[in-house]
Amino acid sequence: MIPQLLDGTLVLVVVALAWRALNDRDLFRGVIEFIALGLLLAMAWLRLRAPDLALAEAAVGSGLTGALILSALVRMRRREQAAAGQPAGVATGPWAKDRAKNFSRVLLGALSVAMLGTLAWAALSLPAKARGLTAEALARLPDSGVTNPVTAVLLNFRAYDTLLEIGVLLLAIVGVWALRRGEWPAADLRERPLLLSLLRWVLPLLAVGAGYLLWIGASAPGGAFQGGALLAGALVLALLSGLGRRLLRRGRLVRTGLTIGVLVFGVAGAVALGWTGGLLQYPTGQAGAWILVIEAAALVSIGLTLGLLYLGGRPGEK
Amino acid sequence: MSTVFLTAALALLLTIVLGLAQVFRQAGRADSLLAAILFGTTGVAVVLLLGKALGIPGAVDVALVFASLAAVLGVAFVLRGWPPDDFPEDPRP
Amino acid sequence: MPDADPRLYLLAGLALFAIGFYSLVVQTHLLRRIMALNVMGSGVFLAFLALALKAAAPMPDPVPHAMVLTGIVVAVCATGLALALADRVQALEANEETPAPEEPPSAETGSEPEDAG
Amino acid sequence: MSFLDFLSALLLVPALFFFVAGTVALLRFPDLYSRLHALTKADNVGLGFAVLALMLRAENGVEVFKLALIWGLVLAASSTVCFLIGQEAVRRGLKPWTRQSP
Repeated sequence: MIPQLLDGTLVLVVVALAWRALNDRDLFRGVIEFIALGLLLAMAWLRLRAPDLALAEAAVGSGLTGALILSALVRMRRREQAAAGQPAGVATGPWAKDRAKNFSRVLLGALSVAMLGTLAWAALSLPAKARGLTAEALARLPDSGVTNPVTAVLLNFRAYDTLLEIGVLLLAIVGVWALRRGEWPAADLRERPLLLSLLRWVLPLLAVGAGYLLWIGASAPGGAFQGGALLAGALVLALLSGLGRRLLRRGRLVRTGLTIGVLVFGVAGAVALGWTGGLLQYPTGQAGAWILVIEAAALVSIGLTLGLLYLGGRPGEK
Repeated sequence: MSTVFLTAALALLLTIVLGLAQVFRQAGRADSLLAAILFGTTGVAVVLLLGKALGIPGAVDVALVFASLAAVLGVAFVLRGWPPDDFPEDPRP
Repeated sequence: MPDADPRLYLLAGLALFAIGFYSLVVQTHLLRRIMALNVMGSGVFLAFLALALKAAAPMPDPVPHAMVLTGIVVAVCATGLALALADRVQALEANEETPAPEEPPSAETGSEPEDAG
Repeated sequence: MSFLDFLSALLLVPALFFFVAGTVALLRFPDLYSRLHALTKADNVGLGFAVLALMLRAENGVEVFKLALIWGLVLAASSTVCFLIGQEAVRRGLKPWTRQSP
């Protein structure tokens, strides 16, 4: 009884929040609801027995994405005000009165509902029990060098996926840097001594936590992505408070850090190809060490990429 | 015993629903963020209780990440995410 | 403790997808559209994980888990890129309407934002 | 149900009470400054009780340590963030609520 109630509440709140987040008249409140949606999704992942994803969602979904969208919102609002020269209305929603728009909205709503119905029919007619790939993954787990099946899939069985993903991260940051110049978040820590005293121990704690998640990822939920997200959180805090300025000035170091994941991963793949004849097929018995090295490099790249995305552009003085 | 933890998690989820009512009704910007931060603290407790009830050992780490990233979000809001045109309302009777 | 009913979460994922799709087309503000894309992605993740739970013999299927993990990180990167693009679009539109208020440096980046996406 | 289980369940009662109190405060208090209390005080105490309850049922010392760390982190982070919000609200000229104000 209690589990069903919990599931029902969770699902209802998630769906209601998604609707409100996207259709709230006040855009800012919509963003807040979007952040809360991430938080509830993390709970849903836990309920679906996916703690690896709950970790990632807790860090990325509600923390970093929320901070990203919030700062973008304020930046856009500032520009709107500067352009219009008047205190802009809160939301620029599509609440137009004219008929044609309403008609197309109704049409689209009907289309969406029809799509939902078709998808639901297709999904519910699937067999109740599936075999999946659990057995195969568990059978090969002893050869993979790690004991956490998700990490084994990510960095051994389907390592090429992950290699490409790290490449996508690099592409994203290159794209952002090509588009804009990032702003210097100018916070004066002398006005906020309390924040400084918090950062003094939270920043090292986040860095240690990133390392811990990387290490434990071999045997338990965790890994390079989750650790990287924590590192990114630390970087965002450092950027916000101005402590990260010194890091950003060292452009070559930052660029090396951004690319090191792809580089190490690619080199490892090439070496493994020459050694064993298979792309990213690690030599027998050494897979654990290979994975750890690749993950450590990926952690640095992921952390830097996600953290610098918050800057919203390439660093550099005027 | 796990039922006890699950019931507690459910009750906390219901308080989150209640807090959402605060966000949904016409509240100030900072107030809705306050509610979100409140969900952060409650969310940590829910994750811990849920993990204990379901027997997921990694849940403590999830809560740890939650707790540390809630700080990031809050600081990001105050320093860079607070809309410049806030405070048209308040205090409300 | 019994596992969750996968069908419930499957339906929720599909509902998120439909809500995201509707809002993506109906809403006009770029930020809302970016959030709508994110919600659609979350719906897909939810459906994927519910399907993974169906294979819960000793544990849920780890392959969808790994894919969704990849997806979450790619989604946040795409969001970052989309936000930068949206910012460029807005800056260009503002420049068109009013003759250069005090639009700082971003105007000198040569190419149009469209061909980077 | 052992004695520890019972004690753990008993500790959850004040935890729930404080969480509910925090939410009610968020709903009912008149202005931003007073609502900040709901965040910094009630919820953190509630989380403290929940953490205590879970500590009694922890499997090993590491888990106890992590739980303590979580509570400390939440305490420090939420109080700092609340102070920052309050400070910024004062800077923006938000007047505290008084009985006289409309």
